[in-house]
Amino acid sequence: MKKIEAIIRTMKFESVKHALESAGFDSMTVTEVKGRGRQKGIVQQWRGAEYVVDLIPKTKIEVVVPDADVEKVIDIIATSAATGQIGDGKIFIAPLEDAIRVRTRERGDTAL
Amino acid sequence: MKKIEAIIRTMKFESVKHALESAGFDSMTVTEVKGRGRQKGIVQQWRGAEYVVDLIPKTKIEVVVPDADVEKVIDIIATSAATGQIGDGKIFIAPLEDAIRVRTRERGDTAL
Amino acid sequence: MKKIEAIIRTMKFESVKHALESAGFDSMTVTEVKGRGRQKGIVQQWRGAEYVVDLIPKTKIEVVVPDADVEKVIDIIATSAATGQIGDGKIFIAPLEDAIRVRTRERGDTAL
Amino acid sequence: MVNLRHIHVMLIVVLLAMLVTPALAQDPNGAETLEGDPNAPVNFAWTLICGFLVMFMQAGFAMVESGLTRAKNTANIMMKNLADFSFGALSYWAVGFALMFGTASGITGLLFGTDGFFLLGDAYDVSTIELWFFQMVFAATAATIVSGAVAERVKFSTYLIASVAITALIYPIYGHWLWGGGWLNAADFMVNLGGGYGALDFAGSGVVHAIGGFIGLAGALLLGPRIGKFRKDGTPVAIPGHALTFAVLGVFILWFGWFGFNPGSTLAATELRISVIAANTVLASAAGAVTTLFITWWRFGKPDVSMTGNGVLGGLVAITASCAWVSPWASVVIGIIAGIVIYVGVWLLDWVLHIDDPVGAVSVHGFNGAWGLLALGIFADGTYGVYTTEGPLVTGLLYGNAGFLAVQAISMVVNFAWAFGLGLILFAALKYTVGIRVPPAEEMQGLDIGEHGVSTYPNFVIAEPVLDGEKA
Amino acid sequence: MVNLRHIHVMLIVVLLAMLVTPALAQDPNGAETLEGDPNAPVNFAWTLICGFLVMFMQAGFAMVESGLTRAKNTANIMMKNLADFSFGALSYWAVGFALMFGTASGITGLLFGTDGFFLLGDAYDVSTIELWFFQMVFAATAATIVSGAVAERVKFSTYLIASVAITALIYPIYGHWLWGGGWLNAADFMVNLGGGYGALDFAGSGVVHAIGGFIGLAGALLLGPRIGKFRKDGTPVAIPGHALTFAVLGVFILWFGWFGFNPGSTLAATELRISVIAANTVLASAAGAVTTLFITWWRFGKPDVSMTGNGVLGGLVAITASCAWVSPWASVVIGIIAGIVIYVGVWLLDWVLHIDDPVGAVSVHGFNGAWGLLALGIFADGTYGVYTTEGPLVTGLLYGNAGFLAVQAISMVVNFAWAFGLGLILFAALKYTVGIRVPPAEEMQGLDIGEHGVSTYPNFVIAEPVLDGEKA
Amino acid sequence: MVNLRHIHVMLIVVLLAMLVTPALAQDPNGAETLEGDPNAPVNFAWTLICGFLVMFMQAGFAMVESGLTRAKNTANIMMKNLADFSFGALSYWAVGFALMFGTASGITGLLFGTDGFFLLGDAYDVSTIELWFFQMVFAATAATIVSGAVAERVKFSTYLIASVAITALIYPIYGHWLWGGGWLNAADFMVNLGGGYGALDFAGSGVVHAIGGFIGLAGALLLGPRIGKFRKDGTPVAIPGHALTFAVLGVFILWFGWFGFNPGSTLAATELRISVIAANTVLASAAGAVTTLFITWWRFGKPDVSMTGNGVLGGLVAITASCAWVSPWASVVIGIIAGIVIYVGVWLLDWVLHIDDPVGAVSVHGFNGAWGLLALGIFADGTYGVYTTEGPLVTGLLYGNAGFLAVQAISMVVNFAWAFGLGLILFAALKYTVGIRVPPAEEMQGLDIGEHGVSTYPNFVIAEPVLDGEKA
Ligand SMILES: Nc1ncnc2c1ncn2[C@@H]1O[C@H](COP(=O)(O)OP(=O)(O)O)[C@@H](O)[C@H]1O
Ligand SMILES: Nc1ncnc2c1ncn2[C@@H]1O[C@H](COP(=O)(O)OP(=O)(O)O)[C@@H](O)[C@H]1O
Ligand SMILES: Nc1ncnc2c1ncn2[C@@H]1O[C@H](COP(=O)(O)OP(=O)(O)O)[C@@H](O)[C@H]1O
Repeated sequence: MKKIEAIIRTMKFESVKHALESAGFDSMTVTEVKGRGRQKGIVQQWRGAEYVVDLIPKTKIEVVVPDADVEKVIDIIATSAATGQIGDGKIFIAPLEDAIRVRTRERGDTAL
Repeated sequence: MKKIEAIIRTMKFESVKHALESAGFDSMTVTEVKGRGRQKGIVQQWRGAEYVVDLIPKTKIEVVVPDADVEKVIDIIATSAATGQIGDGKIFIAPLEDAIRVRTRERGDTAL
Repeated sequence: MKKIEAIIRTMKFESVKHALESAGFDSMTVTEVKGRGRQKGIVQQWRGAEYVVDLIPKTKIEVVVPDADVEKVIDIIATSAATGQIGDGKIFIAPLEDAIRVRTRERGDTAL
Repeated sequence: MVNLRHIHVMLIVVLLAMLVTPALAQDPNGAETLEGDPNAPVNFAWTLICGFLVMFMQAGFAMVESGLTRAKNTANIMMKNLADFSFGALSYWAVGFALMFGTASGITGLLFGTDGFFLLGDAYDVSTIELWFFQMVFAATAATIVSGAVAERVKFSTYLIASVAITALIYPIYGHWLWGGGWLNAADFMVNLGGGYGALDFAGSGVVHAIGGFIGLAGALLLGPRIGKFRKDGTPVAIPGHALTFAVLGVFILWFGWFGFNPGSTLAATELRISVIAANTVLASAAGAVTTLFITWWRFGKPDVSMTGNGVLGGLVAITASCAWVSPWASVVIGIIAGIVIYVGVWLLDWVLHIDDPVGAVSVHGFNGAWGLLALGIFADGTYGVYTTEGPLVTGLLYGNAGFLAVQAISMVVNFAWAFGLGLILFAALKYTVGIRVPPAEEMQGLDIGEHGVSTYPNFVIAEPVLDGEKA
Repeated sequence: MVNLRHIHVMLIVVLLAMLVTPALAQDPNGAETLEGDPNAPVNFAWTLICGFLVMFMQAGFAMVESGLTRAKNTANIMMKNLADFSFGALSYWAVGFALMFGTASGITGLLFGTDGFFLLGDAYDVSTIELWFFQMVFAATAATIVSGAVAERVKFSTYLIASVAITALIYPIYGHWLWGGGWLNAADFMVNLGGGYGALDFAGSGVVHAIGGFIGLAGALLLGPRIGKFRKDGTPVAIPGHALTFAVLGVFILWFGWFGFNPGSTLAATELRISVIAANTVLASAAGAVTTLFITWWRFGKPDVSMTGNGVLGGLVAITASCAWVSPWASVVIGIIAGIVIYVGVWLLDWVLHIDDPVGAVSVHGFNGAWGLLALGIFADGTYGVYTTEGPLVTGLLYGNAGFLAVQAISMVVNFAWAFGLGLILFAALKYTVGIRVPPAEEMQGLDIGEHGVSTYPNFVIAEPVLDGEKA
Repeated sequence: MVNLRHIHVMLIVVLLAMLVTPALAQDPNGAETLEGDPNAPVNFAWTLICGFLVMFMQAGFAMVESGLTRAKNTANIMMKNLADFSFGALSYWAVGFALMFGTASGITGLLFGTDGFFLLGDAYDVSTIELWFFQMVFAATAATIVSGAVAERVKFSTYLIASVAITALIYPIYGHWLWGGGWLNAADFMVNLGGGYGALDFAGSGVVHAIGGFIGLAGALLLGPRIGKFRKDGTPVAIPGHALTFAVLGVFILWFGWFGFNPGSTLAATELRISVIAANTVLASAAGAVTTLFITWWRFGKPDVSMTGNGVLGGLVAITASCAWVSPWASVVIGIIAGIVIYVGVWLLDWVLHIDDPVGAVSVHGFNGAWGLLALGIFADGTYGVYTTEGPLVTGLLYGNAGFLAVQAISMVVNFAWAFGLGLILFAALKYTVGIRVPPAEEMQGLDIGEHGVSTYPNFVIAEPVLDGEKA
């Protein structure tokens, strides 16, 4: 079981969600984050002083899947989140040891 | 050392927190997230158009504990977060390699 | 490849960010969280009733780095986030199996 | 029997408008009224503009109430405020005004009026409608006060019914007793006891505010507290409001509108006493604010913002009955006591009675409304008459007229009995028929979703603060 | 040819001010005006204070518009509202007022005025400037209505140009036809058909609101819908506004300001009809709100807050033309129909025409403005004359004057043709030259960053709700 | 020696009220005043309603100040605004009014007044109290201006002391010099130099705004900048405000209230010049907004919202001194220059003086207040006299009276010296006794927690934007 954690453009979120859905990956957890990678900040101004908001609002999607589905999910996200411009984001793959469904106490892959 | 990451109903948070507290697990990190699993979205309306908010506000609790305590914490959360209805949430268990307390630079289980 | 997850004082964030930057670690993901460890809550009042906001707003920084850089980053964060008072925060080290840059599909350390 | 000399001047306005035009029973375009009274333009302009300011207080109530409650209930609160003004205007047009200011002879006239429904017939007259407009915005104020006390748990549909009952029946009948020639003001025994005039209430500490506040008290009592408001041992838990910015903006809007409420209640700019009324209004409110600020600083260690806002409003409510009849220094005293009443009132409800009044409506409008009625009986200084510069001039206890304080005390007791009593009956009747409270799950999730299917702040990440409720 | 007897009273005010002072063509300090008219102070005070209230409606428009749109565009919306009042005041000073109320003889005078530019020369006169002030705040209102219909996608620079064109040209010329002695009001054939008076519009259902609403319709049409507003099959997708608190606060502010708008349009407190006007204004709006509340409850299952707010405004717009000429019960009827018009209008744009009007400006101001013109032709009850208590008294269909309804229908059609037509030309001209819409990437990111380089809420974590758009 | 002919009309009002009633030294109910002056009702109504609008500006100040600062300090800012109006009303009642408008003979009378404390004795009079009310809301305005300049770091307790000192002493004494018969306005040498009248300031560009702005400058200077406002090399860092929606709402509220401020300062609707005053007020503010909009567009690449809001306010402040004495075109010019002053002022403080004024109070009220005094000396066109249509008519440089510009320049210098000087003394005295600044840790965490133990927005996830401060 792996946790796939993707940090994507907020405005691409809708299409990533749809792409995952269509492939049967309905479950996910989403967080509003701010981030910085290669992408430069946005220049803003306040009463004449320019400043760089150098952490850009991004959306983090976490999807937990059985090992077998990992590559599929990576591919779906990478495809649907891409614009080709700097700032498209990253996907991280982390190992998980177990998952528990609170309602039923099922564990392991069946809990996903 | 493991990180226990539970995604629960926002309105159950208070009771989970108290349950953890009572068992001596005071430390935690909490994030407002939105999520989707088996639970259907909430139908809302805006000027006559109905729409589904299909990512429901949830609360994510992260608790890092020594290996020995993992099952205990899982049990506490699963018990106190449950309503028996769809949408009760999930608990994920991830391995952690180390923890450092910033103030003292203690490491490992003693840093928790 | 490791994920370094630091939960620090919100008001120390600026200096942590600068310290990481100076050492060449530009990339990061930041989330507003609330947390509790050893630090007591803040006593507030509302119309005469005192209450404790016992989860204090904190900032979570996630930085993914190759294994070789882990200790360096821990040191930078621990140094720049410290005040010596209770509530300075924690750093957790988690294993990651892979990283993918969405734009280029590069994988592994080169994707960071 | 009605002692005609003492009937409230407002009634006189109506009567005059009808009497001076014997050929035509009404004057819908105003030509004859103007001919009969060259001061009519300035008095109409004054009364209407002041009425507009009172109408704007609705925005203030909406802001205070939403600011002091949680984000998940905000749309519901805004909707309640939109609705109670709208339903209130229509109810007062259909029924309320006729009961309050209609004419009726004999005993009936001491209890309620019986003509002017739907502003039909003779009521289609510029003077009558001027009075209607000013009184309608007052009626809507009484209704909207209740909204705050029952916030965050009342069913929207039931709230609408209660709101209509208030503006159509409960408020106007009591209002008739004070302002429409009814018994509290005009019955012989009251006039004799008062020393030439019965119970008075210049702009409605009692008629508007205490009525609203005590109906709200009944509602809050029968609804029960919000989930989580009290621990099992009865100690109150703080449920912080979602935006003090809105709450204080609301206080400022109400403060502004109150200058229509009080000075406008002369219904005439030819009563130059309006300047004193305005000054008394601001002095009492300032004193109320300063007092609450210092009390909360002393008791809680830090000055409390939302309570200080309540202190402003408490001072305003308290001075409303007496603003035309007392001097500036007395207004300051009345305001100081109002600030104390706020503090004690909030404490009483929270710690002793365990009644959950999310915005402090009962203390602000109920308790201070009652205090305002008494204060008039104490401080009236004999410089001004009954809505006129002519005698009898109104004097209170400090100026040798203890009887008038007695009259005011009777008025206060009747006010409480009527408002709280009918409030209990109304909410109990609703509770055991249609139900008055949303289900617990809806309350937890918020009334915005439950009652209106909408989120007020969809572009913001919303969180509830995690409270421990007990001092560390 | 102009039938002088029927020229709009406002023009008369101007003329009088000029005529009564033959030695001095103007009276910039008011001494002579005062001597000539002892009622001038109360009328000036009334008109100016009402004008101040109308000015404050700008805040209401800004709040409604920002509350009903997304957080990422809020600064842009506030800026548009600051700008259109500022540019509007200057354009109306430089050009608009002269076209609207300037004098001109013969045929030209039926079309537009030709003097008074920059308030220079004879226009430097207390009466003329009083009129200018009151009319300027009206002109700015017409302009700001458009802002809502084109929100969340229009280029700021282009918006400024459109705004100036509206207050300098489109609005004043049409306004002249109704209020400045132009053909709709004063041409012989209109006067004859109307039975003694041509087309009327007491405070501007047509002149201000429908003009603004239909220009907005043209703008929204040519801009196209916001990204994501309609699915490929044309079904609309909800794009919830970011803060209903602001939206409803805005409704209350507009409601308050409307009491300047309607009663103030007598330009004289000596017209005691102002009380009836105020009452009609509140009754129609309350009826509009209640109607929309119940319709949405019935159709959507739950009462809708933002639509109910629109219901208030729709009732206000609809009564604006007729507020001085109808009776209270008729106002309620007019308001009920206004509420229905709101519901049908929003549905029509969303589901049939697929035009994206984020805040409902077209239904509130356009459709209800048109309804208001007709309603006057139906319900005018013959109790009041043309801005005066003297005859001819204005009567409509229900009181036997079908001709006047015909006149009003003509006025309505002309209004639509002028506003929508010129609106199309204006926005088309801009579209094919400077461009009217921000690039898609900017629209997605928000106009705050794109147009002004700023975030409205930098201290809040901002999120867009994740919508599915179809019922589960 | 006082030249009685030139004493400010406001004083005359007071005196008259006292003189026309020789038998009774005061008229607390207004009957005699009414008998003596049939225009009293319209003038009272006008003055009071305008005063209500000015009172409402408090809400505007609270909104602008909170909108332009961070969410963690919002409750503190709202509380400061509640408190300064409340403490201000009481101080002005107790002390300020007597110093400003009390009578005193000889040299003392040129410096300050000595009777009317607590509105006791003869001051219990409808005319005196009318004047008190209108002047009290002005005094509170001066105090609240300071709040913005010292925001986000001043200790609440100390702020209260400063606020009382301003409304009780600093403001009224300077006010006496201009409006109470003091030396700037009435000393022989000033009157002679001015050509028949001494220094003038119609509604308070100097008396209210520059006084407030320059005291604020002193406060901001002695407090030092907020943590993080300037880099080590002195370059300013942007600290964006938390809600432009509130800031612009505040601008609209202030704009609205200003129509009470300026036209109301005639204290009489019988001065028909009020229409010109209203028009000048709106034209200058519009010109200020448009100018700032274009300057920021040109300099920063995009039009800046908060600066444009300041442009509105700068135009309003600048026209305040001269609004009754200049023509519309001159108002536009004054407004344009005011917009430039805003831009230059903000730049000066940020980049040259390194003084941290979070909301632009110094540029808006201080610099433009000073400009307003000069502008009067330049553009006064001789159409209107000293608060009366009778002569001497006021003319400035462009109309041949260079002496009057000199008088105004003196007035401006004295204004700056008095306000900035006493401001320095006041804040220095506080700094070295009770302390004026919260500890750094409290400032970082926010004054809401530190001073009031509360969070303004507990239901929202709060974040500070992460700024780099230097262009990428
Ligand atoms: N090494 C990293 N550690 C943590 N988060 C990262 C890392 N690299 C990127 N991110 C996150 O991913 C987001 C997008 O990355 P960015 O580098 O801007 O895109 P790209 O990969 O196209 O260059 C960043 O805003 C940040 O939130
Ligand atoms: N596979 C998953 N990956 C990531 N998050 C998940 C996953 N499954 C569930 N979640 C999170 O858990 C929350 C609750 O899950 P849900 O399926 O609705 O409850 P239940 O387990 O009772 O069916 C979701 O809203 C989502 O945030
Ligand atoms: N065991 C833990 N699991 C999850 N989060 C933790 C844990 N311990 C600490 N945290 C997070 O770290 C933050 C700071 O920890 P705290 O204990 O207050 O500081 P210190 O280490 O100085 O005592 C907490 O607010 C919480 O968010």
